[in-house]
Amino acid sequence: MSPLHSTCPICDATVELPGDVSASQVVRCGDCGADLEVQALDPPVLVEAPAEEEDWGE
Amino acid sequence: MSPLHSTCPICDATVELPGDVSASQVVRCGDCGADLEVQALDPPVLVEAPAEEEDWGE
Amino acid sequence: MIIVKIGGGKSINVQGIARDLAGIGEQAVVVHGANAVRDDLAATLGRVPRVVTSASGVASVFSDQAAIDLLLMAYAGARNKRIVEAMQQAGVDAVGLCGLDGRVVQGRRNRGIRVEAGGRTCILHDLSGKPQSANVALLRALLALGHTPVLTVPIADETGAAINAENDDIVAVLARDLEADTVVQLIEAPGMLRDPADPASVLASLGLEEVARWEAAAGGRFKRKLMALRRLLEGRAPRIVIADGRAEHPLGDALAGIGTEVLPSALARAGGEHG
Amino acid sequence: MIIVKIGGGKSINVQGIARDLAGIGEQAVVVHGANAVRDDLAATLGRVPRVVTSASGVASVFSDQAAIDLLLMAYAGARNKRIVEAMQQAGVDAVGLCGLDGRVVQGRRNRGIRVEAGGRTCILHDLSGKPQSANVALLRALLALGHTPVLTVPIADETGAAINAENDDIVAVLARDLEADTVVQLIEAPGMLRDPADPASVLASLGLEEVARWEAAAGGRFKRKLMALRRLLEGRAPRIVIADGRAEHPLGDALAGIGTEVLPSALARAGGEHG
Repeated sequence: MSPLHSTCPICDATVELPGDVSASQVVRCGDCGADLEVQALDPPVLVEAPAEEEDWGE
Repeated sequence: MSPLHSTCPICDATVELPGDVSASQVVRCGDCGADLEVQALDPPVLVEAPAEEEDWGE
Repeated sequence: MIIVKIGGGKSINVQGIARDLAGIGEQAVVVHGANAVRDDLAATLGRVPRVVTSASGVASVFSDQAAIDLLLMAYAGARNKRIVEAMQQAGVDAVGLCGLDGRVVQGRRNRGIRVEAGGRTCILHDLSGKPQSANVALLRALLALGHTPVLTVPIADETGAAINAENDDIVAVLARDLEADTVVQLIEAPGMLRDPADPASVLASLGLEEVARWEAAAGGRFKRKLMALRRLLEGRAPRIVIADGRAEHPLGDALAGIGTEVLPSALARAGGEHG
Repeated sequence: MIIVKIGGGKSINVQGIARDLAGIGEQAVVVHGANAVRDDLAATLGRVPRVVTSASGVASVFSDQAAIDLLLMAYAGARNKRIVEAMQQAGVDAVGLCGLDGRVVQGRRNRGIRVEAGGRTCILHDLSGKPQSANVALLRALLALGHTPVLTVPIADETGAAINAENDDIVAVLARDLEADTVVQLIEAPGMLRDPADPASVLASLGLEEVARWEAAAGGRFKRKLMALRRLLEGRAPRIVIADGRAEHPLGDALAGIGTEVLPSALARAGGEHG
């Protein structure tokens, strides 16, 4: 199976996804270094991963 | 123990209560025939017993 | 002004009702039940509803504080707010209240019923009663702000305590006090059925006399519902439609007359069944 | 305008707070927790709250739909309406709402947290978020009719869905949007304690700097509460009193200054303890 690819939402570069990638996993864009969240897999959709929120949750 | 007495709230007659009377019991006034509810026992308090409501409860 | 009664069964299409409400562009007040949610919760909590039979043979659920707690969790909590959520997501600015809130439904506690216990007649008091009036000022203020009030039990007794009541009685009081033009009852059936076992036996219309006759013959909760329906009819009877709450467009269909139209008098068409 | 935060512990004297509210003759909005009711219900239903720890070590309760259902039953249902009932019986015309109702508390869903799972970093999304604004028009309309709004979680996210949030953050948003003069936090302690184990170590006052220092040193839920308190102080700081919700007159005492006064700046009296 050829490696999965998607597009970085920040810099539009092509991002190669690991073979065993799972939904909601965080991957890094090789070009701009942004942390990206795998929002969907079929087809793969990447969104910017949220920054750590100091007061997440209840 | 001398028999318990109370007053009929409808006609003011004295009502003699059965020896083993219990709270919430229905007793009848010997004078006016009204149905009375034993609301309390010590001392005994009588109130008019509610009429049967055709659509009580939920 | 429309009053929409949403039944408490599991198969009621709340999302569909919410979408329809968003489209009708008329002021509406919703009343809902939650018996399915309550029964599930009661079963999980291992609480068996206590049913008492009065000296004259009428069976009723005995509402003690534990039963009121169940109402608060199932009706005023889970069901009310999930209906509000569905409506907010469909663009209807719902505000969920139970009758206690602002005494939006003020009631009178039942004076107690006579039961036979240990060979004597006693009066049993519980936390149930009859709705007497609605807080029209509060409801009008909410409606004026564009909100859709979503109401359920418990209601308030004279002292402000929480008491159980029949949701259909609440509908009758609201219809009277808000001078509603239309009352839609959405249930888990296509309408009033001549033969409860035959979903095709939907009555196109039903007159006051028939309701009274049915009521005399019926028993238990169904008798109570017919009694509330009769009260609705005897007042300033709005248009009343009983329709299928499980349909794709439950409220849309009902307003289009799909279901049973309940008419104040002999106006009822020949009581024929739907084709 | 006073905002009264009623803690969710069992020993809070709700009847006493209701009586005090009836006497203060000033507009008030109440916010309340219900952790004791929820924890009891969760235990009875056999539901263990799922706690997740983020990649940077912050532990939080994971709010899935089952957790939201618990909120609806315990906070928006049982606790909210029993507080409304106590107030109605004390002559306070309370109206209970959760944040969903009329979007009285509009929030923004959390964007998700990073967790380590199976050797990889993932983003975990749940049904929690931050309150952003209050529906001031709705609250003012209720207050104008003489009602006392009684608010709790869940709140509404951008789409109108129910999400969990920190009640103390809701207090901060309400204090800002309603321009409250006073915020009273009623808890199960005589006030802020220098030594949590020593009830006599009540701080008469606490300054913003100290709150920030405490927050830096604290962890878990207490850190969250101090963070919300800091936010309250950084805004248009109203008078803030943290007092004993178990007292005979919890609100009366608090307004008389019995408890810890939290002051916006170095105004804090020498941070001395109560005699």
